[in-house]
Amino acid sequence: MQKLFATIAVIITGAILLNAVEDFPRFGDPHSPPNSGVSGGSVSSSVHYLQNTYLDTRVPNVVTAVLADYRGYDTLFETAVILTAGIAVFAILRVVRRKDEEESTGSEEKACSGEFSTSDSDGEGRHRVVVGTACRVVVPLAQLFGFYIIAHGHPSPGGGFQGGVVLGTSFILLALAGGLGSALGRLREDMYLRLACLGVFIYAGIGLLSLFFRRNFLDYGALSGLLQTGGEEMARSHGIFGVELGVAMTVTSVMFALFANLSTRGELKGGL
Amino acid sequence: MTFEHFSIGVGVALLLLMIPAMCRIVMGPTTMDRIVGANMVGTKTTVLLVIIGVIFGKVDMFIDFALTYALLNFTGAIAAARYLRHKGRRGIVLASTSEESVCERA
Amino acid sequence: MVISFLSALLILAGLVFFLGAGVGILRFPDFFSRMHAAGKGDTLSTLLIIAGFALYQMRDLGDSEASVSAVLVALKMLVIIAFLYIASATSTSALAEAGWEDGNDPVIAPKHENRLAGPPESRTAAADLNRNSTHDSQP
Amino acid sequence: MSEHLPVIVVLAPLFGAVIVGFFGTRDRHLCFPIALTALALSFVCSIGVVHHVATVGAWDYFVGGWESPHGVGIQLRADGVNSLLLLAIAVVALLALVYSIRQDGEKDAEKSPFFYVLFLLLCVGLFGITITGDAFNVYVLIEITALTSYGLVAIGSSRRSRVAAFQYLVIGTVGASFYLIGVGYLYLAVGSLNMADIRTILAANPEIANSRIIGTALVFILLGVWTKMGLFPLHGWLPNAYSYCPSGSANLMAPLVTKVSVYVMIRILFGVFGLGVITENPGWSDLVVLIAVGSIVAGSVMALTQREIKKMLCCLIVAEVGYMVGGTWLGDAGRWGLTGSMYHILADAMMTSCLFLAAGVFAKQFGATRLEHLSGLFRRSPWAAGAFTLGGLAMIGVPPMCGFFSKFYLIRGAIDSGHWLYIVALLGSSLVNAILFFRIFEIAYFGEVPESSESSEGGCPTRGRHAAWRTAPLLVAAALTLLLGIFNRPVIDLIRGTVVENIDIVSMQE
Repeated sequence: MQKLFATIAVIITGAILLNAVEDFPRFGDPHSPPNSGVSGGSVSSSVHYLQNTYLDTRVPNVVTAVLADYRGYDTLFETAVILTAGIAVFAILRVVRRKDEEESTGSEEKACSGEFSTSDSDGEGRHRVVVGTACRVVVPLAQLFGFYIIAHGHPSPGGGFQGGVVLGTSFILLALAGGLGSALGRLREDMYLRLACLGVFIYAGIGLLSLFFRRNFLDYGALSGLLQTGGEEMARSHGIFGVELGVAMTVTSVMFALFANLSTRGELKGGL
Repeated sequence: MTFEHFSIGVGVALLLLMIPAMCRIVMGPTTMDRIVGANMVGTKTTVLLVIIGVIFGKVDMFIDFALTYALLNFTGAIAAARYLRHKGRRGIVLASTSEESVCERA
Repeated sequence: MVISFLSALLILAGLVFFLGAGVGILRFPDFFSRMHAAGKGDTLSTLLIIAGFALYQMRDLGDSEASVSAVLVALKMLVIIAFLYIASATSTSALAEAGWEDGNDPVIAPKHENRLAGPPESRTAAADLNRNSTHDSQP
Repeated sequence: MSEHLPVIVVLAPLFGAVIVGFFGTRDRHLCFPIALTALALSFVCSIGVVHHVATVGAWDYFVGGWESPHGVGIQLRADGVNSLLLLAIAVVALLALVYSIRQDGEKDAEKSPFFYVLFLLLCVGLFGITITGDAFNVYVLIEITALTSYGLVAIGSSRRSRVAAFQYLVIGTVGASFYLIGVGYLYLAVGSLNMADIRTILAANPEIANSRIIGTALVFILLGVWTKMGLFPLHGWLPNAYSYCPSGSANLMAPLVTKVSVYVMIRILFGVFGLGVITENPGWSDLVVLIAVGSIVAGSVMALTQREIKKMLCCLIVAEVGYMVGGTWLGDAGRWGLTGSMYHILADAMMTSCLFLAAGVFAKQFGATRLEHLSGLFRRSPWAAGAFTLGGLAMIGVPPMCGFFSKFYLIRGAIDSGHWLYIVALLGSSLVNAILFFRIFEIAYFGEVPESSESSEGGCPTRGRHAAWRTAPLLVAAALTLLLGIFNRPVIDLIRGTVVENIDIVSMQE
């Protein structure tokens, strides 16, 4: 009965969605409203982006400029959404222990937070050797690659979100190779929670700086007063880079926080 | 025939050759088989990304995608292996797999 | 022209190996042999195809204008190759081990069964249980 | 700094959340002062915004300084309605925050910083949705609001709250994606995301405005927003989510989240699609009014069957949402229905806040969560009882309270447009409210004090420890319910003056 109802609901939704397809602009039509604006006069914002991005921001990649500058207010809140997800999962899943238990777990974490612990208590040594050795090679390169992606948001598709994902993946690999303890030894729990908050703070803080130069929020052009080089356009470019760093911090730490909490049901012990 | 046409042909051939791996994902019989198939498809997607880059003439851009994808694919495979190993040891999958191996042996 | 031809040859060789991997993953009888086909054929074919494209990037190396970015791209492709070389082998190893502990048994010809029963110390209790039950159920 | 007030309203809780997350884990006693400072700053700024709007007029703010006519950047827009709603959000959030000091007692004290982070981020979402002038920005902020709401519901340690949060998550996600689909269709048709820009494009190009893409976009946006606000057939998640979550979260979410969704509906209808949507399609708008009537009836009937105080209040929310949706779609010439809906958003935020705070006080201090627990309770805590009585009377619609005036304007609009069924439902629901609340008053004032009352007090260790912190916001909320009713004239003038007239100007241009 429920399934029947769900099927009917889905079919109706699909029918309403498809109902409008007839009126859609042709695929890739250069004169469609999103591409060139409505025929009635006003120019579409996408035209403005394509024509003026490099003049306004000195950023060759239009997507990065739209994401972090023109619509930076959206991206600020998207970063906040990621922070929210991390905090919410932590608040729901994390098992908080009493004081007397905390002491014992503290010593345990210290014990396994050294080098890649290749031998575990439950006889997984062989597995840890192969994966651990491979990850010893892969993880530093992955982290380097992550920083490269963050830094290359300007000329190529990249930036804070993507680079943050790669960085977060490198920490997850660390946890998979040497046990969660070995990854937590490098990025402690209170550290990643603070880092996630710090990322959003950096983003919003860079935006807030422009308020002190009597400009609107997130107007990176105001930063030219601080940077003293390259005029407003270069200031925008640098502002975008700073913002991407903040995004990357949040994404990295939230990814690792999600993995750590979900894979161990909030215990932060054992895990995958 | 230019190299771009050749690249398109290679891409199509790769897609066609992925079908056996897809079949393995669909048919199973065990979860591990599906993961092996998925891992294979993932590796080939890395190659496909490079090929798409060649076809569009933007290899320098797509090569980053390919590297990222390979990294994520690797992490996914390792995570799946670790996760299912725990499951098997707890005896959740055993009931179905023992029947399968009986069938294959017979 | 020679380089293009060589790279095409490499790519085609990669496709052939991939065909082998595909046939293997479809036709082999048990998990471990399928794993073997996938692990080996897949890795080698990927390496060959990407190496072919990397070689193609170097085709006009004498042209000073394009050569820097071309070499950079080719180097990045080599990085992918190196990465896949490590990663594919590692994930194959991890998956095979997980499959073993998951309770997958290799298909063994009946007369060799006792000899090739695998390293006994690594067998988990669950796998042993599984093995016993299959013995019992056979006519 | 005063020219940045619209954005500081949103930013203050964001910075507060980040700072709480950064320092709160080290020293938990910092959380409450930081959160209080952030919300107080928002409160002051929203007063500034209301003052500006009342004296100068609507206030546009371009984030990033991209003051372009065709929506290159993101625009914030404060006008007569949303500046008042900003103020209401700030007030309700402050009251809920003061109530929630050490809300979990010592049990989950390690997690209390994260409660404050989620609380402040939810405020960010609500403020942001209210003040933004960009259709996609609304979606991003709806996501923040939704995610924090799921977290705040599930943070209650009981199993029921987790299940309720999961239901809420599934349905809320469907609602948000419907809204996103709608915005996508809208962008496909007009090529802009700025609400004011879309409005001018649609007014200038009737062939676009009448196309199927716009119709589908409208349908999906409305479905999404209706899911979010819990209108009758889509209300399933609401009672469980708001009644099983910790009372600290319920005090913030129950009064505000549904009201802000109603505001989004009104803003999208009149700021983007134009009033013509209602007046030109009388068949459809009659159908929507019918749905609203169904929502009123269903909410009232469900409330009658409940014996749990919070669940009963949640069912009443469903009915109240019906009031507002119905009032919006009346399509009367005098626009009184619309004014009534907008006023009712504010009034209902205050009333619901007052009632939920009272329910929280009863639950925390006397362990009374069901009607029969209330027996004789009001004689023991006269202040909380008085506040609850005021809130109940406002809900029924007794004259000096704010609930009366919103119903008065709604009925006036319904008479203008001849929707008699809506009037009947409104009056019937008021009658049901009267039955419900006078039943409670009877039990609580004149019921026998149970014999075991001494032992039950012993069973509630929290009694008296933070009693003053819990009762004070309740009294303030009750006083505001009364004041909003007595001084309704300037509020109504501001709503009518700025927005309804603007709508008339735009619809005359068409």
